[in-house]
Amino acid sequence: MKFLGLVIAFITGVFLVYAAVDFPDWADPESPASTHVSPHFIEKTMEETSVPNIVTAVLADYRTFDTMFEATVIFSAAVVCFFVLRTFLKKEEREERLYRHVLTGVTIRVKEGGRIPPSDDFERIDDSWIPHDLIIKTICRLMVPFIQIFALYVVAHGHHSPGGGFQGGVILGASVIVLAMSHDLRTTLQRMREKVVGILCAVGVLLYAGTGALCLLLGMNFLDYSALAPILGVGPVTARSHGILIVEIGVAIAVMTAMVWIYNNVSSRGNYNEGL
Amino acid sequence: MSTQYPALVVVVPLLSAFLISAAGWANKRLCFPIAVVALAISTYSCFGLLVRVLNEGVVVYRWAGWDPPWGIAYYVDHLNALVLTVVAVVSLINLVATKKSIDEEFPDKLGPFYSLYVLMVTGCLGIVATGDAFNLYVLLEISALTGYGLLAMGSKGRAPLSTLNYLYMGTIGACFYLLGIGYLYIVTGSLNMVDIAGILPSLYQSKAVMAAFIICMVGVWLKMALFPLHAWLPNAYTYAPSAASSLIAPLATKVMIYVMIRLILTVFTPEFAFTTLSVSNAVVWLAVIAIVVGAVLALQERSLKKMLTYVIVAEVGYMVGGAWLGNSAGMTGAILHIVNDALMTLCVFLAVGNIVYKAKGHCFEDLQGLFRKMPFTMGGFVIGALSIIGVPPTCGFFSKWYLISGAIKAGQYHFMAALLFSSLVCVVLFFRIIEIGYYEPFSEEHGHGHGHHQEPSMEEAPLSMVVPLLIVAAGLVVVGLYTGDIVEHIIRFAIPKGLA
Amino acid sequence: METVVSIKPLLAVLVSLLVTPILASSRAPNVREMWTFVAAGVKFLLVLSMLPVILNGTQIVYTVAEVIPGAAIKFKVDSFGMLFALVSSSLWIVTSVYSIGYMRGLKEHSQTRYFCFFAFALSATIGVAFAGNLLTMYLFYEMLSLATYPLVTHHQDHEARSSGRKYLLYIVGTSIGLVLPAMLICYDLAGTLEFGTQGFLAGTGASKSLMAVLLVLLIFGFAKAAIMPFHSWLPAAMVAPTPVSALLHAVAVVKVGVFSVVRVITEVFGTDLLFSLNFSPIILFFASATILVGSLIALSQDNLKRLLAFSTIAQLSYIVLGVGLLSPLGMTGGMLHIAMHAFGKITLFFCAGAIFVATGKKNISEMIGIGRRMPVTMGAFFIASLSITGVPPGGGFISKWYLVLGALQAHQVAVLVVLLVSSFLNACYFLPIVYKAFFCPPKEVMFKGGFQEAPLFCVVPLVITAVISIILLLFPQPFLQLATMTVQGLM
Amino acid sequence: MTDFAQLVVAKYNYWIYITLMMIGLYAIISKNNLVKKILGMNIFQTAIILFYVSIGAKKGATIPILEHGHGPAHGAGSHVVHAADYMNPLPHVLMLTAIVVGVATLGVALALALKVYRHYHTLEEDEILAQIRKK
Repeated sequence: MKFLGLVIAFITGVFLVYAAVDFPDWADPESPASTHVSPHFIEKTMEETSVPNIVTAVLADYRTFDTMFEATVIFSAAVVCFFVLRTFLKKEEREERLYRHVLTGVTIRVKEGGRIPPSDDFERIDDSWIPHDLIIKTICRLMVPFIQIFALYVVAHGHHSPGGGFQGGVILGASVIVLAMSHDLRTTLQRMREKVVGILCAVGVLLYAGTGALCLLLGMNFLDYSALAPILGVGPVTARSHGILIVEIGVAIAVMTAMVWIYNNVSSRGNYNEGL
Repeated sequence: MSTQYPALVVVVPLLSAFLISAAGWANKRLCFPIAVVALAISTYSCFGLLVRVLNEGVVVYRWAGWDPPWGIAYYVDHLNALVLTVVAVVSLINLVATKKSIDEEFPDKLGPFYSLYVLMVTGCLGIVATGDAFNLYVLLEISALTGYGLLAMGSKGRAPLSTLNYLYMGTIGACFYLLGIGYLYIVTGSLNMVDIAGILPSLYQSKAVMAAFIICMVGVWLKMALFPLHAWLPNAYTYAPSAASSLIAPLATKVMIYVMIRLILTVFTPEFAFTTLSVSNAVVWLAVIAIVVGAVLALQERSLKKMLTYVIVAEVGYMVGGAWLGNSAGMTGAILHIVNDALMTLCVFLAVGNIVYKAKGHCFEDLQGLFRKMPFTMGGFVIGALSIIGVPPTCGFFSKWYLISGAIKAGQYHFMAALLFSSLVCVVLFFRIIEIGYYEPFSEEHGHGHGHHQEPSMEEAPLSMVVPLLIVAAGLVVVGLYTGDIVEHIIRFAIPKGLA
Repeated sequence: METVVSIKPLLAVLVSLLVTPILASSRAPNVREMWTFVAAGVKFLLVLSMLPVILNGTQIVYTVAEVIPGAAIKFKVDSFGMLFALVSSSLWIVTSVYSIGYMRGLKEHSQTRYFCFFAFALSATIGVAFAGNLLTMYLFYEMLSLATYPLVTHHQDHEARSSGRKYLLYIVGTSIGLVLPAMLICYDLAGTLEFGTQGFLAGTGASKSLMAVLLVLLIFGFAKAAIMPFHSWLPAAMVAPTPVSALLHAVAVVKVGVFSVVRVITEVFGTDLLFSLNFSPIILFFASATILVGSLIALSQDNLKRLLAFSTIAQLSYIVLGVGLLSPLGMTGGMLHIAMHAFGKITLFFCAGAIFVATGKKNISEMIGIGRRMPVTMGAFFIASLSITGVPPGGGFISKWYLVLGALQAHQVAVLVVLLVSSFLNACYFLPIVYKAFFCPPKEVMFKGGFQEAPLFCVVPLVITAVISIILLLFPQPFLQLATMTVQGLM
Repeated sequence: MTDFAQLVVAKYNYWIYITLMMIGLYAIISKNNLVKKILGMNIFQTAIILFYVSIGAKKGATIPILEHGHGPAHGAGSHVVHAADYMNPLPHVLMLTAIVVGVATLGVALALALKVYRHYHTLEEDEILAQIRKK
């Protein structure tokens, strides 16, 4: 197999090198890629969409149809992870469980059919439980709000600087994952329930596709944001800019929740215990 | 509304996927109706679109209102419209037919299942409809990712493993396609298929274009499981849940064949593919080998489902070979076979689904006496089998007819021989199954003189599974009888005039 | 030639299909069998209603679907197709009666399935008879192969399984492996598959060697004609219940094969083309060899049904031989032999079945003296074997007479010899059976008990067919007229 | 010789991506460990992303964000924009999509690998195959 791999990789490489000779040089301003379609984007974006960040404009307006499916890809990845990994333990109540008394650090074992301790002072733990490091815990908790504010900035400022829904969404998701890693999965799940994650993920993409459908219902083509002009009370060009913002928000929600969802399932192998 | 048909075809299932996923958390019983309604609307739109294309010719839909090549546009012509309709119909029928088995297999994951199902269909529909090379890649990945999810939920252990292998291969295939598109982009500066086709003729001698073509083709062959790149397919389909395999087996490979034909016909033009590059003969030989190997490997299998997956490998050879014969009869055969093979694969896989549902297995031993127990299911299976063998008036015969007559016209007699060989092997394959199902496990003292023995009672699958199967089976014959119309009014227009 | 468009041929094909669901759903045997009769009767009447039109020299055509340009699914009723349809649809009625007697007499299992596929097989047979082009003929030919599989393997035991395999291997294997490519090459050459009295291959300008290959592929490809070496499915298929053997393997299936071969000779190639290419000897050689070898093997058989099977193989080649002579009288004789042999052979099979039902005997050596117990059956057997041998008062005399005349007309002395030798052989294997049955003292105890025939349902049909065999000698119309009309059209 | 050297230097981006891609392809085919294969797959994808992004480069151009676009005062079209001044935005857009696809694939692949591990308690392919054969 090793030899076969070498041969295939080598043949592919030689073939690609052979073809690459015909390519334009690196960063050649006269290359077809730089002269055929892209100049239109660079020169017309501002007047057609009033978004200075051309990448955002192309991403969320000219090629917004692609981007909608991009968001869908991440959504489907999250759903697949959930679908493949998640195990619903119906018999959980009948299994042995461990509880830890937070104040004293005493751990008790509840045997099959036993009752859960009534007090709030007990927290559920796994048998592989390791005490959390206080410093990491505290610092992470402190960082989370800042991370999230930055993420919102990235989402909102995507029109003018590098950023947008995907980037902002990933940062938002990271904030939650940081929490999950520094504490444990159960803590995060208490703040952001599985159901909420699942529904928000769908809602995020739905916001995107729904905007498109709204344009369609308003009589224009799917995702043609200029149809939103009468609703938003602005001109068609500005409406495009606003439309981009709406879908970016949708993307941000979807990406954040998808990241969290994937993390939840993969880190706990689908049984939603402590996680990593 | 009719101007929005191209949008509705894709968008309605897409939206419904999110709704289903959200609804799955609230009330699981909502998922199925939403999916059915969405796919029904999509199917209706496909038919509407087909009618429009028949009346008006190519339908262009500009997404977000931008003109191509800057925005993304759909160019729906006869070829797209036909395949779209087939994809939509197949997925709708399969959805209805497999409800019971889905309910049984994933009682607590209905939401994600239907969501993925509908997304998979959306991906396939999008691939077929789109006129943008990069958009095709994204949709390819959607249908692939959701497909992995659906396939992985079959038998424990084997299913995830073989799906993971499929994932490696599928990702490489998609990446190759992406790379090929990158090559095209670097020499043309465009991603729009029609635009690229307009620029390419002056570049036919470029090595980059040749490389782009070959890389795209290799990618697509990987995804359609053309021999020798087929290794992922049999296991992935065999160990999958029935509902998933009966959706993916008819659609995934066929959609990729559509992509190949689209690349040849629209993006690179047949002239380039068949004349400038002199690889047609080699590809036809490859197809011949694929057919023979698929057939022979199918003979070795002792599991019905796995046997059928090797038949798919052989069928891929049919279509690839037909398309690469380089004449209009072969191309007609390949396109017609996309339609027919999708339907007949659906038919046999639905039958297998019913058998698995009742007999709890798909090995040969599980099939004994099935004609008595499940006469309607087996009836449907037999019709599907006859179509795969190529017995008139089922549709499989007519596509084979065009393929063979294309082979004769092109002088590629080895392709004709391979087709006949695989037909004969299919006779053996399917009659072996039929024989096992026909003869009862108890064989002594049977026959005359014992007329009043207790006949085992019928244990047919539920009506909601049998009726769709029979509809598909009847559809095989109906499509067969309407072959003339399909070729005359649709496929003829899908083939460029230049093709002899 | 004048043509009329009418849906009747399609109806005639479909009428037995239409009762199939009723057969399948019905659990009451009487209702089921009533439907069989209704279907058989309606089918016969439909065929009969087209007879006057055909006798007027008109053709009936009906196109179902234009599936491939130049090769539609199309029905064409001409005199030759009519001849065959008339034979098979009329014999279905008789066989239905016989089936009831036989199947009930033996308390067979799965009778519903049996009647269902029987109807299905008849549909396909009529479809072949009325096929307007090679594609349609192929379609119904395949349909017949598949419909008869459950009938052949009715007993569902090991013997049935291996015979069924052999049956399918030969029949489906040849049709896909030989006929299909030949048909496609024809289509590629001519651009059409329409039957025409001149043959659609005439004027395509294909080389002689290609034509020879096509001829061989098509003649052997329709392996139901059982031309050697593609004959051994036929004895194997005798494991089927006797009514199946009777109708399907003496009338429908094998005659469909021969019919197809005749169509190939007359309307795919055309007599003129074959004559100019001088291909007649090829056909004559294979046919003669089959006749002689088949008859010789029949001589050595002890199992009555197997004997009849080999006799059938030989007799089928008479038809091919007659048409292969390419002389008007020979062709008339060959076509007429379809009808004459059908009535004779079905009687023989009925007799074999009746003997089996009444006594459980299958072998000739066990039938010594059986004439005392079953005189009616054996009487019919005698008449039918005379007909097959070609001796009056059997109707087979006429067709053999024409064949002999045709051989003389074509100056084929060798063929004449073959015909005479084989007639002698026919007599050799049939007459001893009759002689021993009536004139030798019975060895078996059960034959001494006096007159005891099979059930009435079994005996009446065989008497009817035997009587018809005699009547056909005196009044060979309309078969003779149809055959001569066909030949006139071709020449 | 100098021509050749020039060729090599002028198209260096392609050589890098091809090398990366060969590494990825080799890993995917040859590695025995399922997760290593996933890594190979990712390297493969990254190579292609690199290739695309390098297409977008343009000598003497800046990032594709219009300099004069900030603030509503300038409004649309107040400055003439020259295509030569900005890099090609399209490959970036495309690769944003491809990256997301890559991440999604990675997530699914890991989920599947986990599931395989849960069943076979190993990720070495030959050991898994041995287990399957044993049954």
